[in-house]
Amino acid sequence: MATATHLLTEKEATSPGEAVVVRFAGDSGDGMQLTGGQFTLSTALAGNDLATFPDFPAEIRAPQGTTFGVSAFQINFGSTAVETAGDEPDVLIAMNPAALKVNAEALREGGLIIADEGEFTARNLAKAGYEQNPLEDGSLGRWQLVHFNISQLTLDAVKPFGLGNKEALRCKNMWTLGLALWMFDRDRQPIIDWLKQKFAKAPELAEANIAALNAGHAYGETVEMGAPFKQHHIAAAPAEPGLYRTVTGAEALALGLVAGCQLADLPMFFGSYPITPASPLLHHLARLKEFGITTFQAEDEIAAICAAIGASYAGQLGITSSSGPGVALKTEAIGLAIMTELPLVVVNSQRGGPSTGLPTKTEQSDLYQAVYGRNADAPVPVIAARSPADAFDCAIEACRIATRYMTPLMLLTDGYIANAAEPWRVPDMSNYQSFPVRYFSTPPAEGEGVMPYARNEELVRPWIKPGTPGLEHRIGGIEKAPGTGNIDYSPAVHQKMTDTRWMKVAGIAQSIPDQEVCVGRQGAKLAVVGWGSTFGPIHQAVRRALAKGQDVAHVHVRHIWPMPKNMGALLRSFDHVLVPEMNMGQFKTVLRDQFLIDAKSLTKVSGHPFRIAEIEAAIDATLRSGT
Amino acid sequence: MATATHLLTEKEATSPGEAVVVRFAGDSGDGMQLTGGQFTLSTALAGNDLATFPDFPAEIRAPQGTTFGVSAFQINFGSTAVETAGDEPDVLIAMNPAALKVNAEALREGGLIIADEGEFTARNLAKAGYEQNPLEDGSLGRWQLVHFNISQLTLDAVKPFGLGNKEALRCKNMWTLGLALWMFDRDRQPIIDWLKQKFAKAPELAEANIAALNAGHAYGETVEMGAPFKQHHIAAAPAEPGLYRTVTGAEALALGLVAGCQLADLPMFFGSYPITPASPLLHHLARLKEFGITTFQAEDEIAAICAAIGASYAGQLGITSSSGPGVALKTEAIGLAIMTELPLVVVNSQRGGPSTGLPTKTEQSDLYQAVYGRNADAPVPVIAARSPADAFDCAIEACRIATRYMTPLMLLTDGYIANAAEPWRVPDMSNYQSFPVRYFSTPPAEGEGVMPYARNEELVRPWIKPGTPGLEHRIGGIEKAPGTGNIDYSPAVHQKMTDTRWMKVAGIAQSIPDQEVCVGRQGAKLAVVGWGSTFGPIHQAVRRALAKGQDVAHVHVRHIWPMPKNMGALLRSFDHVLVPEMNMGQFKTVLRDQFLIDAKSLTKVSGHPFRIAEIEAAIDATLRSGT
Amino acid sequence: MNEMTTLTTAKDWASDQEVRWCPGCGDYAVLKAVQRTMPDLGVAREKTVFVSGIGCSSRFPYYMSSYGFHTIHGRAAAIATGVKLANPELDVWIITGDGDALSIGGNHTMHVLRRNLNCQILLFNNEIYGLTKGQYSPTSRVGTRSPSTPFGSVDRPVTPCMFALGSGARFIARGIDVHKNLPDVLKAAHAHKGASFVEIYQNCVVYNDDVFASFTQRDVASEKQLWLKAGEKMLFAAGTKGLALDAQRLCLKVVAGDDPSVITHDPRNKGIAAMLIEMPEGFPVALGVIYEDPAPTFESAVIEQNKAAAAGKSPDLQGLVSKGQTWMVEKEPHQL
Amino acid sequence: MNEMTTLTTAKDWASDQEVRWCPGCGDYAVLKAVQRTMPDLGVAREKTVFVSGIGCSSRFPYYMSSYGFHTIHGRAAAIATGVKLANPELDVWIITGDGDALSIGGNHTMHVLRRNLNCQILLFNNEIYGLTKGQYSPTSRVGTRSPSTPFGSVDRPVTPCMFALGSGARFIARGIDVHKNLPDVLKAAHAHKGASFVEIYQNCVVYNDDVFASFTQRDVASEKQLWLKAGEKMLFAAGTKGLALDAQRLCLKVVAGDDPSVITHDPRNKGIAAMLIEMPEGFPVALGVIYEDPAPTFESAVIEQNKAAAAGKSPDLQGLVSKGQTWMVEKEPHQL
Ligand SMILES: Cc1ncc(C[n+]2csc(CCOP(=O)(O)OP(=O)(O)O)c2C)c(N)n1
Ligand SMILES: Cc1ncc(C[n+]2csc(CCOP(=O)(O)OP(=O)(O)O)c2C)c(N)n1
Ligand code: SF4
Ligand code: SF4
Ligand SMILES: [Mg+2]
Ligand SMILES: [Mg+2]
Repeated sequence: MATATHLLTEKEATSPGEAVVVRFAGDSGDGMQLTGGQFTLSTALAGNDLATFPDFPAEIRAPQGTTFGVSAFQINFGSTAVETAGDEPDVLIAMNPAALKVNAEALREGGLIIADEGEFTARNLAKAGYEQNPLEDGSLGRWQLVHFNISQLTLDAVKPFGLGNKEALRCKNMWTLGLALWMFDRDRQPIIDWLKQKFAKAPELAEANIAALNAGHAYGETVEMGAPFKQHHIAAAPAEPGLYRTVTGAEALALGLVAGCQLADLPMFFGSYPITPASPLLHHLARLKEFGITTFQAEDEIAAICAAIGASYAGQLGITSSSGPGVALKTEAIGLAIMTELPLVVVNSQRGGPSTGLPTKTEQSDLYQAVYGRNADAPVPVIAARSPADAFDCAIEACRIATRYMTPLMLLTDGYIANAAEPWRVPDMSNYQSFPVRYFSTPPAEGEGVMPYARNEELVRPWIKPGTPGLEHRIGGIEKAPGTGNIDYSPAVHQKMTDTRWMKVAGIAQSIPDQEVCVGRQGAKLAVVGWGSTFGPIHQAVRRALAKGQDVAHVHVRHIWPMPKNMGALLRSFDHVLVPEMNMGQFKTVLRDQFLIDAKSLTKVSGHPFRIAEIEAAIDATLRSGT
Repeated sequence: MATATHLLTEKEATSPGEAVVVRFAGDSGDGMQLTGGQFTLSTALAGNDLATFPDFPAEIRAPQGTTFGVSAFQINFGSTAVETAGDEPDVLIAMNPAALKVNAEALREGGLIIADEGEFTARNLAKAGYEQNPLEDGSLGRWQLVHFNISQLTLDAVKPFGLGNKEALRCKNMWTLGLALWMFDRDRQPIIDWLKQKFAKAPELAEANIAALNAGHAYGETVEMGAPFKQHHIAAAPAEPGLYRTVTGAEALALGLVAGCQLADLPMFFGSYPITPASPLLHHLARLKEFGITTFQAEDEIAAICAAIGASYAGQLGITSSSGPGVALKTEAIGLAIMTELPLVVVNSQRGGPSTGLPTKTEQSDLYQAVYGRNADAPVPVIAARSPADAFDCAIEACRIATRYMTPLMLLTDGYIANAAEPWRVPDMSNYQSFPVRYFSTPPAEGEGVMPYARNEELVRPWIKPGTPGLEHRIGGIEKAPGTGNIDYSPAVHQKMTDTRWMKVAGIAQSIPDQEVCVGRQGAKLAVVGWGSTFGPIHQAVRRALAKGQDVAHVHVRHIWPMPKNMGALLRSFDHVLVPEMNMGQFKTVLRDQFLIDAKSLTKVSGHPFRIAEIEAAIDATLRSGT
Repeated sequence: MNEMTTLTTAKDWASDQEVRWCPGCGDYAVLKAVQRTMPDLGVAREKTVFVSGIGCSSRFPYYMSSYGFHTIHGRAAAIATGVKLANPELDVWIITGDGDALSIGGNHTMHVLRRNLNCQILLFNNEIYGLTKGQYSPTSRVGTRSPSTPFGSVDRPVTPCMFALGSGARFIARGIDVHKNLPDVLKAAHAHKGASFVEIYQNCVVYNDDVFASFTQRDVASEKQLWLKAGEKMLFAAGTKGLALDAQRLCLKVVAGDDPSVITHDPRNKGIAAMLIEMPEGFPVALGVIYEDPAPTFESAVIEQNKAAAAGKSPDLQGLVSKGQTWMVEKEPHQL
Repeated sequence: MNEMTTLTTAKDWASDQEVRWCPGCGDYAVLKAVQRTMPDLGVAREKTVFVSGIGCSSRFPYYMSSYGFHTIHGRAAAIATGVKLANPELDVWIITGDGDALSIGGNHTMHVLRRNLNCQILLFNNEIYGLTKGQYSPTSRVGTRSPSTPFGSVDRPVTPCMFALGSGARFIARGIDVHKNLPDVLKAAHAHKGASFVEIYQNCVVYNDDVFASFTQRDVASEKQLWLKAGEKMLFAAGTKGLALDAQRLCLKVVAGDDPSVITHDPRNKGIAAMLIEMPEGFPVALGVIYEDPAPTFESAVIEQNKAAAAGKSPDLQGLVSKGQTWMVEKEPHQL
């Protein structure tokens, strides 16, 4: 089960269950994300483990029929733990020629293609760049192919409801979903319930969509198709007992931040400026005002972080969120939060870059920015979520560190995590330890001054809220004297304050758990060390390697800065260290600098997650060369 | 001679000549920087080598008599090569109690204090925090002390010119300068000429100042003082024959950028927003319009870099300049320049941080920002100047790389270099190889498209100026296809473009010289590896170590990214590598990551340059522990 | 400015790139209007540069066959400033949205206007962030429900033309994406030497459909649109209504079209422009050129000063590096 | 807002920090005026926060004994927005300069004004960058010689109050550092609920001495200063002159003080405010409260919405994480 807390043992890893990868692909107007989302829900309800990968175009609504307008949704589900959305689809459902064109190559050899032949018109074929109809010219010989006129079948199914042609055709995705539900032996009722609720105000639309869904399902059941087209039943995956739901990373992050603030007993101030793929976090939080949350859509990223700093100064927990280009704009203000030692959580939902880059594609390339990307000696803690569900715990951890250490903090996630969904065992919140914040409010004794830069044993200064009588004081971005916080440029003071800021952040290592090995043994020949959303493919690849008898371990790092205390010793225990990253080798730099180990990079910068096979191959190559 | 090209041999290093360190200190209204500047000029004209360190308060005009309002100017000059402003002054000229208070501790034991007793009033003593008059209570016993009433002597000297009391007292600094000129046997004429020119519109002020200067000089000559107070003559330092002048780093940088643009045969567009200590570069360039320079004071740092990018797009060489907090604001736009592959020079005059920090103090702490400080995989070349004069050559190199490789580039200098002055052998510009830019202007053949992202053998794309007929095209910050530059998000394209951007910048190593050893031998026991303005103290410390017979070498790196091709082999030839930096160990990270060598940090973050003795001590300690 | 006119057709101005806006988006209409207007301006494609920020509207340059620069969010005005200063021969158009120009880019918008850079600024105002999927923008009306304001926005919007006026703009006009007058507005903007600020009401069919319907819909257009013409009376509703000054309350009032107190449009009157831009409920929307009062352009002033300051001086690099107080070292260096 | 009044003296408002401006700087006078005004406002030190950017003027908070936040260049308005939203009980003052508020910070200035955050914004306009040693600023007049413009600046300045008006400000006033009326202006700003924009002409003795002398010098003050009062006639020059509306040219004109056409100051008239702010040569400078037209404040609207949206819901964390379509896994996991 792809949750943060559940890690597979080696035994489990070696007993593969059954799993299937299905990709729905169509025009951006075809509703593929919706179809995928509902199929995901039905999969979850069937008790399978799963992981998804939505892949949509940058354009809001690209012109119909074009290859750049293709929207796809991939799901991997099975009777055993599933950690990635799957390397190669087993089944591709292509709603038009462009969708086929863009996605066929990814399909595994012998996989099944289901195509809507009604859309394979001359015009659409030309738009997709086909000279002949691939459904007819034998060019898809590597795969199994079934096609029927889904468009027409849908029109027939919804005819009773008197919709216009355009509206009627919009039901195609439900017809397709119905077929998919039949293929995997699923219950239609939850989807029907959902359709009724969604179209509560337009019952004829609800009815039409339900009719299409049922028609697709019936088609599978009644029409006699060739061998490839048969019903599969994937058994439920083993899972800890409990209440489950699906979450996307953006949802889990939102919930985690809410939980973090509740555990800190603080109102949340969330300042943000929309940017793909960070915006959903703002959207989720904007609906949760009953949790003492103020959301503020600022005029830009700078104002967003500045308002959050202002709110932290005034006693709330300031949080700001963006993606790489927006975080770049925030770096000057992060410096202010470092100097004034105010709590602040900066969430970065990474995307492809540089510059505007590839807004809807995923990447892990803002690690340099997070760890090193500021002027001056400006340390901030950095933590990274490795999966949608893990984002929940990381968000809580972010709130804990920011408030306990009075420091800005970077929380890294990425476009893949933000959009992907996975089943999540609903946590029992009473198991979480709270970390309530105490403001400092004791006025100084007669004749003594206010000491906003006094420090506790963890070198943390007090949080004094304006409004507190007798503790009036002034802070700012200029270097300041210990204790009083008065402006002070003298050499010894600057040295001391720089050292203190450094040590305070380094000291966070004292309150974080030791680094664990996810799977494999400490001291193995090879450690595959990852961070963030590479968790799934690394984990699967290492499990396969272990199954092949290779001496490999998987280490996945949540605390990027400072790292756990045992990190150096742990990494030195391995003969080789391989660091797969969706960037040109950024975490590798940190590891080599900190531990002087010969960490080797495996890089991928294509906007797509690693495939398991890519990491397997790198493991093989490393072990071959290293022995 | 502290020029970029002249490096001392070991022999020279072992035969110390005579050198003196003098510090002028007074109220910010006392004109100490002016006094220092003129004394520097006179020192240069006397043929001594020299280095200076102006140290002034952050306030424009701090209240009189306060310690935080003290302004100081230190100069080290001698008959042999001088590389630093000196660890400990031999002579301190203190114009008031606050100046004495702040500066006395730095004086070497047995050094000479000259104080203006006229300013040691009860009020001023109190402001400086003295309970008793230190000129009288014996507390300065560690040093030699002479004091006389400079204020009164000045008033007497300028009486004939009928100035008000306040204006008359303003001549104190010239009286003091006269005395200093006498002490070191200097010609007064150049200063007299300068005063006449400066006060051309107010001849009575010129006359009064000259009278004060002469009076100070005469005072030294006629008054019988105690032993410590005698005339010194420092012989001229050996120097390559040629024409010399003094330059500050800001001046040399301005001249170098002008030269770079001339050598590239390009008009310069300089966009900047004022910030300490970067502003002087804008001020210098604003006066040089005859060199085809447009200076643009933008509304902020973002607009400054954006306008520079726009100008580069339109065919000029865009340059922008700031300090750390301002460069932070530019990072998003640097990403755009990386994506659009336009030439751009970003100058960072580093200052103390984080945040507003210590605007007038020096630091080297923006190296992380320069090398790593951007979102995404965003490589840019980084070079660093090591002295005021070296800034000239670095600026030319910056223009060469930016235009030849069509890339943004970071040029690092710091507050120390920007303000410090040193003698500079005026270069013969005919010795510099030009690198004229050729825009691409050949329209595509019939039926073929424009190829703004075609590449030459160095992977560089053509520079096509808008205005060129037949080559109309569109560029932007989104990922794009090779060749055409059309928007393209596909996985293979993003991987390829990321690799290409990376390799293009890495390839710059092919056109830069191999890393040299400044002094000492390759393969020595210890290499002290520096970059930027630590050059002086490292160089002197290593020379002293060599004189002591220690097996040490000094390596000073101009090309921070990419580094010279031989860098890895060179560094691995040493048993130990010590990296002194005015930060918490930033260049050390780069070296460890790139070469996996156990480089050790020597850090100093106090707003002041290293003292030679600090580095000597670290050399001793490393050699002791390492053997 | 190159004064030679060049002969082109609308088709010459279309690039080979597929247009990627949502079907029915107002941006298509603006694109067509611009492509149709360019031939009338007599400018050459190679001397024309479209500079944009980020947003749906900012995709515009890709669809023009001139030079184009799709920059970063909010910074088009700053980049355009560099382009124009570096080469004043270029005809520079800034394409931007309500988010791009007034949210993140508000400061650069103000400064390009006060400096009076000679360029055309087309602000596509759809009162929404289109590209990022429909969050409210600084021009969205109070109460706008959007993904980031599920309970309705509470902040009071800025009025783009009023902001331009306050920023010192010397040319302020309004148009409507699908209105036939748009080319005339564009021509007037191009004819004006200086920063020409044009707000275009643009319909976002996906996230803010029909937000301007109250004055763009065919049946209310005549009653709700006041097309201003310099030197002509301020009439609307097919001439049956006009604007006059209420001498008592010192503000505008609606009177009958034939009332002699109907005032004449003087585009140089800034006070009246302020009143026209923000007319209250019950008044029509002022369209066309609302304010125009030319002043020297920024780039001409910069270039003039560059020339004057350089006059009589030669770019003598050797002379420059040799400046200041210098001295000769004659003797040989020590033999080392 | 806490409506209880607190008794303090001017001295109570001075901090223990040494004031570090140049001798003779206008900032001293403003500091004194503020310290003298605070007791009259009946506010408590602990509920008062001064938020500033960077610049000479932005050092201000260190000298007040209230809470203070000396932030970064240009961002005071954004930070103050967070402070006020987080705790609307606080009385928030923004201290800024012409560079801080109108150069780097122009965008935040616009947005804090349009949003109408309840705060006082004191913009110290000395038409120069003091702290960085005298470069020209966006309010410097054309031709200003400064280190960055040795041949004189060429860009046309922005008029702060006009910018505020264009940005949607609901309170706009002007004062002079050393003028006795400054406390009254400050009091009016404080009394206004919403963003109160106050431009203070402040003399920088070092880099821009006497730049406002043409209307601040004693001998011309009466002739050149028009102190506006709501409901009173617009008179100046000791009542001998007044302003009237030129019905022909539709703009202001100077008439004799006893001319019946002299108009009465209605601070809610935005069109007239635009005219008053930018009066041409030969007119006096409008001072005091130029424009005031209250509207709901940003923080009150936010808090109201937060409350309304939360009404009837409880912050049930366990309930929240358990939302959506859920399912139970009952069986034991595989024995592994
Ligand atoms: C620095 C940065 N911040 C945020 C974004 C995300 N973003 C892109 S366009 C946009 C707003 C677009 O709105 P508008 O300018 O009105 O253009 P429209 O799409 O409505 O035409 C935003 C927030 C970005 N690309 N870069
Ligand atoms: C990001 C950043 N850019 C630039 C600066 C340098 N800087 C500090 S204050 C200032 C301008 C000050 O002018 P103004 O706001 O008018 O204040 P004054 O000093 O005149 O009161 C500048 C450019 C800075 N501190 N931070
Ligand atoms: S989202 Fe709106 S503005 Fe953007 S292309 Fe679609 S309709 Fe046009
Ligand atoms: S520089 Fe000007 S504004 Fe700054 S403190 Fe001095 S006089 Fe005042
Ligand atoms: Mg918009
Ligand atoms: Mg100022």
